[in-house]
Amino acid sequence: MSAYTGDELMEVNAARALAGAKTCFVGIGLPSTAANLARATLNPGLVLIYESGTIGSKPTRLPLSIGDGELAETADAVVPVPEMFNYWLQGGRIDFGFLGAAQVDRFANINTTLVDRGPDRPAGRLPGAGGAPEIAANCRQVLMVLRHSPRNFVAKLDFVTTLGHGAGPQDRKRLGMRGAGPVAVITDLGILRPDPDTAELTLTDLHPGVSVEQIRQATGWKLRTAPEPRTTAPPTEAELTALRTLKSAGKQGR
Amino acid sequence: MSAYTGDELMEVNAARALAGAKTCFVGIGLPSTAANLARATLNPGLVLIYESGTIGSKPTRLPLSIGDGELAETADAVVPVPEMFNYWLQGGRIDFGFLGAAQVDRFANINTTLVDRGPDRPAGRLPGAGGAPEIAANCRQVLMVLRHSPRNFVAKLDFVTTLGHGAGPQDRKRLGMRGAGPVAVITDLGILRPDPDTAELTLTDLHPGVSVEQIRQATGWKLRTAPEPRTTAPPTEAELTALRTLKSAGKQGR
Amino acid sequence: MAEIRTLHDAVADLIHDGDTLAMEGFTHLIPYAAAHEVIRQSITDLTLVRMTPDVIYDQLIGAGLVRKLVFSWGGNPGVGSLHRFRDAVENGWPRPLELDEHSHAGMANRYVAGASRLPFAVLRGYRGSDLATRTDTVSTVLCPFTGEELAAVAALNPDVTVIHAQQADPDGNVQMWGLTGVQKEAVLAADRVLVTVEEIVDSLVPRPGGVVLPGWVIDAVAVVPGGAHPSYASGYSVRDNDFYQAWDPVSRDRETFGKWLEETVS
Amino acid sequence: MAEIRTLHDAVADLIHDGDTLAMEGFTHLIPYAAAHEVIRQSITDLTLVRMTPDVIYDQLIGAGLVRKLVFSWGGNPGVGSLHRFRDAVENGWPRPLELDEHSHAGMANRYVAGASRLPFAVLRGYRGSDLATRTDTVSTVLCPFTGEELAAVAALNPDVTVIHAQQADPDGNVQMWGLTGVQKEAVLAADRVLVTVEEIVDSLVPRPGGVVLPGWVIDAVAVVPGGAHPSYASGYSVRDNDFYQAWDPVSRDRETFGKWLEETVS
Repeated sequence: MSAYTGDELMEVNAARALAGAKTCFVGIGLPSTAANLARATLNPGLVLIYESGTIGSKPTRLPLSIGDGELAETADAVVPVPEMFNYWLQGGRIDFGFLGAAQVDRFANINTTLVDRGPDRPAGRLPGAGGAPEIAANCRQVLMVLRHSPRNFVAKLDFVTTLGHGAGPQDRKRLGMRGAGPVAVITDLGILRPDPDTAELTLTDLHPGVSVEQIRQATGWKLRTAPEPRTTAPPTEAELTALRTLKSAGKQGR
Repeated sequence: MSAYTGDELMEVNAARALAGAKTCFVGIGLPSTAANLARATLNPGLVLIYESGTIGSKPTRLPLSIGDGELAETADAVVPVPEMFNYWLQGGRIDFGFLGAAQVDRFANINTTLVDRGPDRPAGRLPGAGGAPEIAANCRQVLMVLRHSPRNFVAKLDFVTTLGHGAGPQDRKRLGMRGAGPVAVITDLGILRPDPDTAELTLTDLHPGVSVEQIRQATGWKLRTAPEPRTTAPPTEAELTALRTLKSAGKQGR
Repeated sequence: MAEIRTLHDAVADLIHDGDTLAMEGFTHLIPYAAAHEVIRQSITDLTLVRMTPDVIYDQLIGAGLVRKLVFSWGGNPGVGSLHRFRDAVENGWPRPLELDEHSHAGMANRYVAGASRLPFAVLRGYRGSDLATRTDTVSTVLCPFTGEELAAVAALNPDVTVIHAQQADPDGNVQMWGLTGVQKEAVLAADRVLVTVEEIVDSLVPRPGGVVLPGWVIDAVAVVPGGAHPSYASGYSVRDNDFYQAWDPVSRDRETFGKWLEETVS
Repeated sequence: MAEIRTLHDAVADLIHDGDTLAMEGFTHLIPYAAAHEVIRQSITDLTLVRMTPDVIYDQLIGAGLVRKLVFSWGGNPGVGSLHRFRDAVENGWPRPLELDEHSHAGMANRYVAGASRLPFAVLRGYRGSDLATRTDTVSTVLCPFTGEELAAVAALNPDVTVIHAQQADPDGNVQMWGLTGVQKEAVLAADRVLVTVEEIVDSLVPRPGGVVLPGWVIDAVAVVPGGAHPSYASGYSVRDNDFYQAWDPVSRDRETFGKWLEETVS
């Protein structure tokens, strides 16, 4: 068995979360890596949808941007951006939305807009919302993938760009949101899932060799742990090979 | 000079009304005949737009329906029907709307929905609105073409399908309509135009050989006449040839 | 994912008595064969939706299967009246026909709202028209920014939409081209979708003007060459204008129509 | 009808100080050459509109020409931050930058409303997000049929929209294909339109996925082969991903950026 990195653990487990998914609205970066790895391994029929307008893209290498030519050339259909957001995303056609984040809080709310850097410095500017608010609102379920650190997993967001579960299980219903919201946050240390009763993110899975204490240290709030957290299966040789092939093809493609 | 029919007078004068027009939203039937004749004679650059989604159709024969294949095959662009109505028509892109009518009243309001056939009979059912209400609302100007008879030119519509000038010059403004509304009604006897002060349809042009009295007899309200009504120029040989060629090609095409 | 099925089985499984059914196609690609299968299976009490209920709906209405019609222009294009439609509206024969009547712009936007899963759409329309006084699916909204009043139309979400397209691939992905009207919206607004196609091809080659609908938004595909006749499928057939002309005398008389129905459809 | 003009003359005539300017293209077909001409002509006090103000707007912002940015995602796609954008927002350098910030769905619908000449559009969006609290172009409307509350966004109608396309014909009709993003809406929403193209061809041959804009909705067409670089024009070039990577160090430092601007654009 090859050695593997924390990032690879994260990417492999993010891909596994798409087992059985039919359609996935894919953000660029880690979500795109995960979704393409899922297609290359356990879910070859997965329909990848990018906000640039491509439905059913089958890239052979990781795209650098959501508008790389290969995404359009290999797609089943290319549609205008307004149609993508109105008919396909808002139309409730898409199983999973896959998002990254700069900050996430205990209810899986997301900040990608700005970070407070203390009283003497201006807030740090991030890219902003992109498609995330409506992806999180309108996909049937939402997956998130990001690296685990106290800087990313914070007690209070500096800005709520995208609603996850608000302040508890009633909030999505109260706001009339139709999708179930975030169902898993996959990191380089483990997997957090919302508690069915409180919607609070709870540690349910640790990656091999990671301790509960280590994850608590990397989380900016007092993280709750499931009664018997599981350990994720180590990456298989096939998963690692597929992942590394995708990535090196992506680099060569540049 | 050939002999010509009343219908041909109507069609030739309807085509002439498109001199200088850039774009025309074309209803099927007489409006389509007029618009295609305009392209074949005095306005070869006229852009014909059909509600089936074709922009810049250049049919060589009169289409039987707004969805004939030739309209799409010869078009500069074919767009979905919602786009046609929202971006192109409602977007205020189109100079002239060209409409037919079953009934028209003195303010150029239009009925294409139903006709009262007396107390003992059910109302006679007509096709309905189609694109007309929004064509009349959103084109910069509206032309109408229909045969002149007391049955068609009525004191009171049985149903207002499409607003022309309402009950006078203020009504379009009050309703926030952006186009100028009907500017001419071309018939087999002459041409009526709204009075600039009252918006009431007024006889401004007679076709050759037609008397004011004859038109009054064919109009269901007390028709006002411009101080010095003009006489339209007789159809030229070129106009008649073009018209008859279009029509016979249309018949052969069936 | 779309299943490739026989027309009989697809219609039997997807279309039920009492359904709201949209059969779209703007002059081009009208799904006549599917309508005839509905007649053969006597699926009834339908609410039919269609911008231009031309001859296809004249046949369904004359066959007595229709309770209500949602539409914006009901004529035989380029020919004249729809006599079976008129007979139902004017005389209640063979049964009364309830109407929900709109303009084309209104109907198109009702489908757009349906496909977008919004409850309504906004347009500049219906102003000064008596249409709005006879339906409960037209209202108004105020722009929250300018205060301007605009028309609102209620979303259309048919139980079933049926369209005809040129091609499908073995996975049930569909491509149509030429005039594609409001078909994408009608498909995406519906709960269930049946597509009849001219043929199944090994794989769809993108065409100029082509609209591709992925198989996962379609329930069933049925291969019915010529399934749009007397309408047409660009690249496969031309519009049978003679049929539309000939329909006028056939449909004018109840008995002649009945004979046509018996001989041609059943 | 579109006039075929030089890029210099078209930009000089169509884009003015203080304009609201949209340069669209979703990763593909981004009109970089036109942006550089704006920099050369020092057209300033601009309100820039764009869903994804990536490197093209980083350059205009860094050049000090931009007063306000209307957008939904401001990053260097696949690479990281836009440093000139960040410097303007965080430090007001070279001048303060006002923001009107949205989601992609909101921006797309703002263009749709603009192209439709409606004052607003309706969507299921912005719920629970702080975005709505910081802009006056997001509000709510109630559905007049169901009572449901939905988000409303104000229409976007730029003074000028600039896009890049593959081909025009001598009459200024334009065809683009591949990812066509929100360009049709941005064009139809604007008062004035400039299209840069890879080439003029004798006549446009319809392409799969082709979007044709008739010349009568365009003011000027300028022939600028490679005018989308480092973005790309499908069929003519590929995305220069190395440029996007290399932009990071160039833009990180004010002086390095200034040197780049002087050497490359001026």
